[in-house]
Amino acid sequence: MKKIEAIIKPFKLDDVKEALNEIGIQGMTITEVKGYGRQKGHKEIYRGAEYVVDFIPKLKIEIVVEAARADSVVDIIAKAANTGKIGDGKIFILPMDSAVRVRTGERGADAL
Amino acid sequence: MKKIEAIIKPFKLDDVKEALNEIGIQGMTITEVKGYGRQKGHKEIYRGAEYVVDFIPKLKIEIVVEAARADSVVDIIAKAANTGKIGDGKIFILPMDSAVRVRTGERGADAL
Amino acid sequence: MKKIEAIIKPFKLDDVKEALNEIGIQGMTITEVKGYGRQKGHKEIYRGAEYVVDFIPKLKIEIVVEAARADSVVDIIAKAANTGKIGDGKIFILPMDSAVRVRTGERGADAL
Amino acid sequence: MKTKLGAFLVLLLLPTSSAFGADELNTGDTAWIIVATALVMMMTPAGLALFYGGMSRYKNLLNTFAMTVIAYCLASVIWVVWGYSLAFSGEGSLVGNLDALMLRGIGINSVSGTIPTYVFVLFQMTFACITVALVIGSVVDRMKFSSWIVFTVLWVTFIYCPIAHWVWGGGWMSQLGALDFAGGNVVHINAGVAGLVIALMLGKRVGYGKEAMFPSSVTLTTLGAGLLWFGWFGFNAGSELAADGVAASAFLVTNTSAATAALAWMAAEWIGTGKPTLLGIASGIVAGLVSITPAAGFVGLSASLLIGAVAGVLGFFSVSKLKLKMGYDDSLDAFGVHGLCGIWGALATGLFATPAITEGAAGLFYGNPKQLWIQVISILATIAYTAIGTVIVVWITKLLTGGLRVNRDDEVKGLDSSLHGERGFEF
Amino acid sequence: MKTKLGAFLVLLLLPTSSAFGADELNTGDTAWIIVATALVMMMTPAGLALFYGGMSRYKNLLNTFAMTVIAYCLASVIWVVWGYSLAFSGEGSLVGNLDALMLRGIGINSVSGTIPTYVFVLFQMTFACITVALVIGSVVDRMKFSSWIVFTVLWVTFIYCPIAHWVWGGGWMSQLGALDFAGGNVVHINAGVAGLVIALMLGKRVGYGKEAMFPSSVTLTTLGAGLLWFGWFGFNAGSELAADGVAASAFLVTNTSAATAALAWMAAEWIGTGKPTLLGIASGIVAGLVSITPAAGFVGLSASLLIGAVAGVLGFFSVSKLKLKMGYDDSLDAFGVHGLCGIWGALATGLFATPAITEGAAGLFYGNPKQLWIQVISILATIAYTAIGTVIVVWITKLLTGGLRVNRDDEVKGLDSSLHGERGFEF
Amino acid sequence: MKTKLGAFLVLLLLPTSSAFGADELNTGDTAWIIVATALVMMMTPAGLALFYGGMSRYKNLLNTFAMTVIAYCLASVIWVVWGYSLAFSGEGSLVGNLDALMLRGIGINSVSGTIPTYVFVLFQMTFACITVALVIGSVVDRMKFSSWIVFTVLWVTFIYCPIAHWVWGGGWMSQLGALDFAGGNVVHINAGVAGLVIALMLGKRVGYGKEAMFPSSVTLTTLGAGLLWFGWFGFNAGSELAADGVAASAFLVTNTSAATAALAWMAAEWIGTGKPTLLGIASGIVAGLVSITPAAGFVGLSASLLIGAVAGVLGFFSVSKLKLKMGYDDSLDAFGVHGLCGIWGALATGLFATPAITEGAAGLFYGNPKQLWIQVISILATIAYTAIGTVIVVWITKLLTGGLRVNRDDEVKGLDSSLHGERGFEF
Ligand SMILES: Nc1ncnc2c1ncn2[C@@H]1O[C@H](COP(=O)(O)OP(=O)(O)O)[C@@H](O)[C@H]1O
Ligand SMILES: Nc1ncnc2c1ncn2[C@@H]1O[C@H](COP(=O)(O)OP(=O)(O)O)[C@@H](O)[C@H]1O
Ligand SMILES: Nc1ncnc2c1ncn2[C@@H]1O[C@H](COP(=O)(O)OP(=O)(O)O)[C@@H](O)[C@H]1O
Repeated sequence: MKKIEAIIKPFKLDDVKEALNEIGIQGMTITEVKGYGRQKGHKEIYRGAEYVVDFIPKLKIEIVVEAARADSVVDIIAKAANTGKIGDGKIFILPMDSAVRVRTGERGADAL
Repeated sequence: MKKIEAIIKPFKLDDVKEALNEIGIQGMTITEVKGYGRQKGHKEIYRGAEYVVDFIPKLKIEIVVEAARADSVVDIIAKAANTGKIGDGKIFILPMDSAVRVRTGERGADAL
Repeated sequence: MKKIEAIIKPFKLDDVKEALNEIGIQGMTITEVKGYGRQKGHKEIYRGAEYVVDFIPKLKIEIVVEAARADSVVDIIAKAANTGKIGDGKIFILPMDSAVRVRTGERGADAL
Repeated sequence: MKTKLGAFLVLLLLPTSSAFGADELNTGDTAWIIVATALVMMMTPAGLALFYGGMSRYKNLLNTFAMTVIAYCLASVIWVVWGYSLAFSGEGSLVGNLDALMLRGIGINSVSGTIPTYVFVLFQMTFACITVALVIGSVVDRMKFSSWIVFTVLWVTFIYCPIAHWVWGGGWMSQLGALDFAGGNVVHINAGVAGLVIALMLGKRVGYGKEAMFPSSVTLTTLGAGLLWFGWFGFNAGSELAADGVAASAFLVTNTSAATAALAWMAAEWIGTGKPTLLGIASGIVAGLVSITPAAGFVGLSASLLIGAVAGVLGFFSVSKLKLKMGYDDSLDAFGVHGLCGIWGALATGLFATPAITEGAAGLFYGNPKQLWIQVISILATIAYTAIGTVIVVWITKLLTGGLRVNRDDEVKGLDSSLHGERGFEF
Repeated sequence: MKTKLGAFLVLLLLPTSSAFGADELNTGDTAWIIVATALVMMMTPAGLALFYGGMSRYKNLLNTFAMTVIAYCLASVIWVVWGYSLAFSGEGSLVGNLDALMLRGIGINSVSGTIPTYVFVLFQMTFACITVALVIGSVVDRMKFSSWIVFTVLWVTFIYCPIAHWVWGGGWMSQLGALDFAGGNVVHINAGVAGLVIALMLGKRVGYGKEAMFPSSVTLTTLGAGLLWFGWFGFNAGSELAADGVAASAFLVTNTSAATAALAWMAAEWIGTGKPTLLGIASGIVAGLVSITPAAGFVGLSASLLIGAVAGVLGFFSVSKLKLKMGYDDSLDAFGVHGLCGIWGALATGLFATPAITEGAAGLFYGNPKQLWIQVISILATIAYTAIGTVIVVWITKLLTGGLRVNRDDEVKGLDSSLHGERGFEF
Repeated sequence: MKTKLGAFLVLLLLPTSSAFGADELNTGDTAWIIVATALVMMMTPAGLALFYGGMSRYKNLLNTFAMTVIAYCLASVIWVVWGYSLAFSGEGSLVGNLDALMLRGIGINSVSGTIPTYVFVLFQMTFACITVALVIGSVVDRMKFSSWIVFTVLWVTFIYCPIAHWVWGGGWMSQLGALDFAGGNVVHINAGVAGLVIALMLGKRVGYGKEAMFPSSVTLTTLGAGLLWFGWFGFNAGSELAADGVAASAFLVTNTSAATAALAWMAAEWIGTGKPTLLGIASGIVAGLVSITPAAGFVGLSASLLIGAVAGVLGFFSVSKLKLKMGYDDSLDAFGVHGLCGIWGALATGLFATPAITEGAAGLFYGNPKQLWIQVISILATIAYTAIGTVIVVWITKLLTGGLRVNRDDEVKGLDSSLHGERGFEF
């Protein structure tokens, strides 16, 4: 079982969601995050002075999948979230011990 | 050491917190997230048209515990967060290398 | 490759960011979270009654680095985020399988 | 506000107006009352909607706005169709008749006192609207929108109109000589008691007592209090129905009572809890405005300082101590602030009314103990009628709408989403 | 509002005013119209900014505010420098002249009817300001700020001023006898049609039709509707230019139509979608206010109930069905609410105008079918002129500012950030 | 506003009013000034609270509201108890006496000019309230609430009342012939300079200069500016104390100056930074309103265009360049906008005052260079008195409340939480 965390540009969410649905991924968890990296932030103006806001709004998508599917999921996300511009984001793959579905108590793959 | 991530229904937070306190869990970190899964989202109406908002507000609880306690903590959460209805959420268990308490620099179990 | 998650006091963000920049860390992801732990929350007053809000605003910083740099990064954060007061937060180190840069498809260390 | 009778009386006393003679239109008085009407109108869909909406929990913010706005819409239509007639036509001592249905018999040249009758009708309309809207403060977070609509129609018709007739339409209270310049009985005691009754019949909100139910926005509530204060000058000084010295005096005591009550509430809370909340200051403003309402055209500056000071402490005590002790769930304290401070104001009128401001209106401290008893009778009568009447009205509403209350899940999810399919802010 | 001619007429009819005789200042009338002017002024930078800002998406909230406020600033300067002159000086039937440039010839002692001429100029100014600001409702979320500025200057000068002259400046429509008490043609049809034209020329917003474009804050929108309603009393009752029974009647029908329309829209939506939204209720208020505007000084209570009821249903239908069917992107429904309900109001005036309220103003149901035709002609003429004129104005604007529309990235990122470098709330 | 003397003068000049003769109540004038008083009242707890609250950082939003509302409450009570007496009773040239303590000697039949004396008292009260509240703009984010309360009491009594007496109470400045129609010296220079003094004594906010201190909500600030603009018509046109042509002229120049200044500030910022912020537009509105205040009843249209244009550029320059250069932390720019633009307005009055508007009031460009010197003297005297007086008042406040400033932790955490135990929005 793997946990995939993808940091993407907010307006790409729908594309990613649809792409994942197509390969049968039904579940994911989204978090609003702020990203810091190569991409320059936008400028805000206050009392005639400019301030660069270098934390940029991003979305973090967390998806837990069986190990076997991890690579394909990663590829799908990478394709769907890509604009070719700096700031497209990252995908992280983490190991997992197990998962539980609260409603049923099912464990492992059945919990997803 | 394990990291437990539980995605639960927001209004279940207090129950879970209390249940964890009872077994002496004093620390956790909560994040507001949006969940996508089997549970259908609510409908929003705008200019006479209905839109299904399929991202549902959830809370993510992160708890780091010694490996030995992981299972009991998972069970407690699963019990406390359960309503039996679709959308109750998931609990993920992840491996961890170590932890540090910023204030003291303590490492490992002492840091929790 | 390691994933470092640091829970810190919000007003410490700039110090941590600068400290990390100095050692060449260019990328991180920040999430607003609520922390529960030893630190007592502030009191809110409503209609003459006091309520303790025991979830305290914190920031979670996520940084993925090559395994070799993990310790130095952790130390830097621990130093920069420290105030010596309860509630300074924690730093968690998690194992990682790999990372992908969405824009280029680069994998592993190159993706960071 | 003055009964027509009263209005004539005034005319005879006022140099300017009398210069025109009774029932001849005076453009200055008309200008003032047209504006006063607009000010009181604004109090409901803007002032009260913000004041209550900001106090309700975020998940119910829009529902509170919707109840308030719709209450205004329904009451204003009812008023011009049959409400005004029930309250102001005929000689009955208990209720008016239907002669003025659809304002029959009133035209652009009809004049009451020194203003067009239409202006008098409209000014009165805004009072009916805000009175029923005030009741919302006791019921938010749990009442069905459909039930609220039915309740509004019935309550305005069967509770508000008769009481308005008693006091301002020439009914028994005005014959008795009860003093209620701008609506202590008709508006505040009436709404506050009705609120308490319906809150008891609805039952407590899910989680009440267990969890803190923080206001969605003290910012919006305070803005609402500021707009209510602004509109209240139309409410109280407008009730003189003329642009004269009495109107000015009503303006003076209204502002002074509001300011004093805000300071008193702040002080009481600061001492009581160690911190002065802005919610307390905003509530104090309203408590002071409520208390001075029945007295506005009858009492002087020093009385207004006292009325306000007591109102602030009384309000704080009632919402932070009494309510908890009694255990009823008066969500936004319509009873605590409007009911109790309204009663205090009506009594204070019986104590401090001075002939120096309105000829013939004297209270206990100006040699007329009888007035205090008259005030007590009028208060008790209002409480009794509105309490019993509201029980019946709510009971009928319950029948017609199949229960007053939303189901538990909808209440937990929040009424904005479950009843209106919307959210207050989409950031 | 009345043409000066009209204003004189009134004077002869009104006991009070006539007591002073024509062209002598009456302080009561002056007091009312000064206040009415302030009320209408408030409608744009406060009422409309909130109403539109709350409806626009969060990323464009401040830009919508900025367009509205700047529209007011530009139009009010234009008006006192050359706009008033173009609309109200000279005898031309198509447009005024430049005699009153910079208000030349008007002083503190100049009186029009019973009020200082300056007050008349200012009252009229607020109408010019809000009319152009209403257009914003069709173009938010995608128009360049610089283009909006240029458009405002040209449109007020070449579209608004002439039409105002036709109807209120003694031009051909007033000679023809068209009835437009407070601006059905001049304000609402004019702005609504202009909005539709420019919306079509701008094209749809990125993602329009695919994604739901939820309002940033129904809370702010509803507050805006409440303040618009408050200000509208100055707009409609103020258009009588006197504090008299006709003003009171205009106030009455304005309030009734707004309330009825809100209830009607709510009912239509409740039936249509199963849920009554607060956005619908707020939009219904405005629909009712728009529809009664041309009729305010001419129709009675029962007509106002009907006018409002139809307006509510028509508004709901046009924004939720017609717009989707036709496929234009009228962002905040300036055309749907102002254009269509304005047309309905102008027609309704031709149907329900009764001499009982303004001597000599009778509609079809009061034995004067001719009036209905006059209304139809005035509506068609307004539509034709504003449609063609706006196309030209927009086309010139496009040339002068190198395109009307922000680039795609800025539109996606949001105009607050890309054009103003700010955010609506910094929590 | 006029000294009583002035008011009489006007009476003799105005046809209508004179029809009634001096000191006889005119209902039209009374209606207007009652409403004007309500408008100015609204400026503080609604307009200014939003304008300042929206500009303060989110963690201090409610505290800013609380300071503003409480300033209004305290000042209005002080005014009716002893403030009015200090400012307007007796013949002293430096300060009034205590004859009118608790408004002794004033009754419902007392008339000043053509309005009830109570109305004059109340109108003046609203000026005292907003003046002290304006000072808040320099001190938010760091001052103890208790210190603010003590400061308000002392400052209104010892700084505001004497200066009001000098200019409007028959004191030396009015004898000297200084022109200050609605409060350039008394209100804006006074508040702006006091703000600067206390800002310097308080010291800079933690992190000032290092971090950007973004406004919590430009949306609320802009709404506040809109409401301030609306209220300002009462402020400036109301200062005529009558519903006449001069009031209308004051309304005209007030609106024109505000609009021009907003456009000028926008242009200056657009050129200076590449982007026009809404915060800049909102600030420009206020800068224009401040600058025209002393001149409102004395200058004509063309002067108002110039006064506004200069105000907008001056305001932008002072908050974005001067402040940084000088290094003081004038949190919300009370000095930059009110102080400096107030000085410009007072000078402009000495330049552009024309007898065509108020008989006998002529500036440099109308052949009366002496007036400019009188203005300079009055400005310098105001600055000197308020600067020195405020230092003393702040110093006493510091003693009485054990320091002016919250501790560092509370400041970092935010005053809403640390002083009031609340949050602005609970989403
Ligand atoms: N080392 C890292 N650890 C965690 N998150 C990172 C890291 N580097 C970048 N990110 C996240 O990825 C986002 C995009 O990275 P950035 O360097 O801006 O562009 P790119 O993805 O094209 O390399 C950042 O905004 C941040 O949220
Ligand atoms: N594969 C997944 N990876 C990450 N989060 C998931 C996954 N599947 C579900 N979730 C989270 O769990 C929540 C509940 O899942 P859902 O399928 O709706 O109901 P249930 O928990 O009863 O299976 C979702 O809203 C989402 O936040
Ligand atoms: N076991 C835990 N798992 C996850 N997060 C924790 C845990 N314990 C503490 N935290 C986080 O660390 C923050 C600080 O911890 P706390 O006990 O308050 O003080 P300290 O860091 O000084 O020990 C908490 O607010 C919470 O967000």
